[in-house]
Amino acid sequence: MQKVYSDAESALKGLADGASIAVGGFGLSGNPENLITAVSKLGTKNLTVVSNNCGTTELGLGVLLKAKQIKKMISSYVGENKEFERQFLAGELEVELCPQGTLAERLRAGGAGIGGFFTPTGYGTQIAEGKETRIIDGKGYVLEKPLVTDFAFVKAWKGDAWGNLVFRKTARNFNPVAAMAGKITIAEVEELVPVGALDPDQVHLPSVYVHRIFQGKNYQKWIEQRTVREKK
Amino acid sequence: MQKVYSDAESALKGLADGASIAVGGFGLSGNPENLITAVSKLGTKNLTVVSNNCGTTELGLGVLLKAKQIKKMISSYVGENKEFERQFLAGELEVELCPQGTLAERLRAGGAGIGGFFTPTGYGTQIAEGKETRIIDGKGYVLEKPLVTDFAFVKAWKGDAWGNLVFRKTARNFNPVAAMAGKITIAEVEELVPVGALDPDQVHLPSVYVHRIFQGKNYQKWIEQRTVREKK
Amino acid sequence: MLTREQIAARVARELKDGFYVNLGIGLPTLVANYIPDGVEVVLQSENGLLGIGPFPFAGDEDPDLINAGKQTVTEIKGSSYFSSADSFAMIRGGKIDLSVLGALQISHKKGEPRGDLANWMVPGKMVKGMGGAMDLVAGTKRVIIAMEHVAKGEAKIVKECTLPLTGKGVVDTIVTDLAYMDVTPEGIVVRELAPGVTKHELVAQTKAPLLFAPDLQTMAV
Amino acid sequence: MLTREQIAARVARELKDGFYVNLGIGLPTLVANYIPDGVEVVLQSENGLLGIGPFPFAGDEDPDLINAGKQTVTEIKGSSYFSSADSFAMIRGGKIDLSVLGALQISHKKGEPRGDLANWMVPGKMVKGMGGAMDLVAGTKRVIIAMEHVAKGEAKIVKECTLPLTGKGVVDTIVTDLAYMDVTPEGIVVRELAPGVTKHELVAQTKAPLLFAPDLQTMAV
Repeated sequence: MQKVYSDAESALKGLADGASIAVGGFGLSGNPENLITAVSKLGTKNLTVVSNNCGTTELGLGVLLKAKQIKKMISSYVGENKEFERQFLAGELEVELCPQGTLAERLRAGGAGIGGFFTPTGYGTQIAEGKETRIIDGKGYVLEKPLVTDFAFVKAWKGDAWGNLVFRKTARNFNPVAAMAGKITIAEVEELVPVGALDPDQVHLPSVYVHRIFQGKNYQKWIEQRTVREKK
Repeated sequence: MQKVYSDAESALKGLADGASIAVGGFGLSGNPENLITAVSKLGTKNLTVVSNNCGTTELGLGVLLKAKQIKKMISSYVGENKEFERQFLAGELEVELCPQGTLAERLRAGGAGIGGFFTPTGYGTQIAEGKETRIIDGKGYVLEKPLVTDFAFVKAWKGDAWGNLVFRKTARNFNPVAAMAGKITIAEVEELVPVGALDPDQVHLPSVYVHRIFQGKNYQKWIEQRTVREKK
Repeated sequence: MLTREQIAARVARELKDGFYVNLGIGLPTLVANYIPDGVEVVLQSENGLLGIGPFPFAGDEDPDLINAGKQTVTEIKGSSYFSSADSFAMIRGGKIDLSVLGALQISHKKGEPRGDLANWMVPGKMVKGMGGAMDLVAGTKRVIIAMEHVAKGEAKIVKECTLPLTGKGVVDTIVTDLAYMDVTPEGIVVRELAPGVTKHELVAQTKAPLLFAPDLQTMAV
Repeated sequence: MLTREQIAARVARELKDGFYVNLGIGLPTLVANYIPDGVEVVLQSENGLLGIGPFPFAGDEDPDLINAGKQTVTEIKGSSYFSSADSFAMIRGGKIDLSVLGALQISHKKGEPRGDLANWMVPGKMVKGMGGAMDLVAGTKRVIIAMEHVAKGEAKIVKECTLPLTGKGVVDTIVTDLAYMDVTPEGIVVRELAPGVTKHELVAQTKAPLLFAPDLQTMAV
């Protein structure tokens, strides 16, 4: 089984202009930093990116947005990025807003072979416009479709050479479902461990979802809202 | 937060004739043994049981079947139970056969607020008869409905007083999804630990799904097919 | 009239022991500061944590541990982490007892058990996205709106929401600086008035019909 | 004619390094004994394990560690455990490269890329249930049927399945004691004959049209 790559650049082989990519992370937490940087260097264009957020104006996916490498974003919240606003209003960026839970479930459905699902989220709102709706047992539902992407970029705390992944605290977030949705899923990890080093009962994402893995470096792990309390 | 009960009998308060129960386990592995025994003693009747299997003729859920406490079974495979065959052929037992993956997904959907989902499983077979089908992107799918039950019985390895659960090896199986589907979910554990004793990153089922928990006793942990190899 | 802190404190009195609760960004977050003694609640963060603790001490911030507002937080004993799909499974599945959110507009149609909510966009202004709000209102058992009764002189409780909806038939209770109100099939029922607020004043600040409970109280603050 | 072991060994030659594979109960399980040298495959058990190891040594059996046939097994290095929902997510989602199952009947309609499979019930006999078979054939990338060509004198490869289907358009390859066959839109193509088996014999034992590959081989055993 050959899944280990030396770095982000080599792991990205085959990524071409126009590709769709599911990217893990919530805000700037749990971001595949090395992969984003490598795509920035590669200059790949016309990307469709599925990610809960689009980084900030200067960080995370915001870097690709700023360099106009992104053609379309599928997200639930993009309020932290001023450049996003500018490109959207200028008609330079396509945007598909999707409720956060629906986005997570669509990615899972894509990876789980589900052809579509009825969710109560967004029933009676403009999110339901143009979609099939249905009353089931007296409650309104919207039919939502699965998301499958050409690539998925995920960031884990630890991973083994087969691609088994373990996440840390809330940095897990969208990473497991992004991994499920990718046709080619690339994982970067803070610590690459030998096969057998992870407890099989404690693997958060089984290796079957990961096609390429590498040890990341120089993690910045930015904090968007540093909130603290005083020691009394 | 008061979720801890002294034993199976007390945890079963409110269980009445005619109730539906989702039961974790795969074959005889990961069975909520104490709860099954307690229901046997209670003699509750006309139960609808959702469980991948129905134990064996003498063990597990087979005990409730033999005592004719079960009115209807929703399962994927019931081949290990001769009494099941007898009752079914005699028209004493209602049976709904459901593909294993569809059964797991229906329980998850019930707990996850999904109103229905399209699965490729069973398309073009008699499982699809009477159900809505649809071609999506050239592939056939069947619409399957969520399962929500009055009670769920699950068995975990460790659990804390709030109901966070950790499973062991393949004894995990249907337990997490059964827990999700229950309106009242009762967990029995081999080891009840204090709140804070479990690593939050290693909890397999968050406490929100567990309403009652108790320390089980006298676990038999039967083996159906003891298969070994010789030491060379 | 209540302060923001007093609104939060009033909402906190709705918490019951053993509740799993999701608090929205802003005013709703303040509710965590007023959890009654002896009441154990578990706060959910939709980015994948059950059991949010207080903000960390300076120097203890962990970039891998944030809440849905992207603020650094801590975990309490008994907490658990999970993926976004698992997080919204429990939200949509009705496992969260209470969700507290803000609002731009609320309306109610007679006969409907719950009210409509608009809180995610103003047409013509930049759209930031709904985040998890649509899932939260669609899924949690009870939805309480905590807000100022009037925004920039405009009533927020209206006959019919003109802003795009976050959810249709999702609001159970409204707590503002002026009153505590339950949404019922008969209409929006005022149960408590903030100290010093009269029925007349409340009606003047509200653009929807209000019913007053027979046992209308003055809110204890 | 091949033995059951030889059928399993022929199927095993289809395994490629890095494959994730699900082996059905019975004959398909034997495939695990013939994994070629230098080929690393991970065996999936649909009850929630990636990385099935050999049977345990006597005394090491663990009731918490069984395969889908309820047999005691072991785990290999690099394995992982998960719930039944997560297990079938990866099965339905096409993440498993290969599934090997037995069959009662197989048929194929010209023009269709894959064949129909019946392997879960015989009307009039007791119904045991389909277990995970319907999910496996609907989801895995490639489905190989490993079986005896004829059962009790009855052909199993037929013009049209008369038994209830497990899946419609799901079979890619058939390996029997007589031949190796690929299902293609043009028909069922025989690629290899077992040593000593003639075209005539194969046709006589098959109740469906067969095509013979231009480069028809004698199977290496």
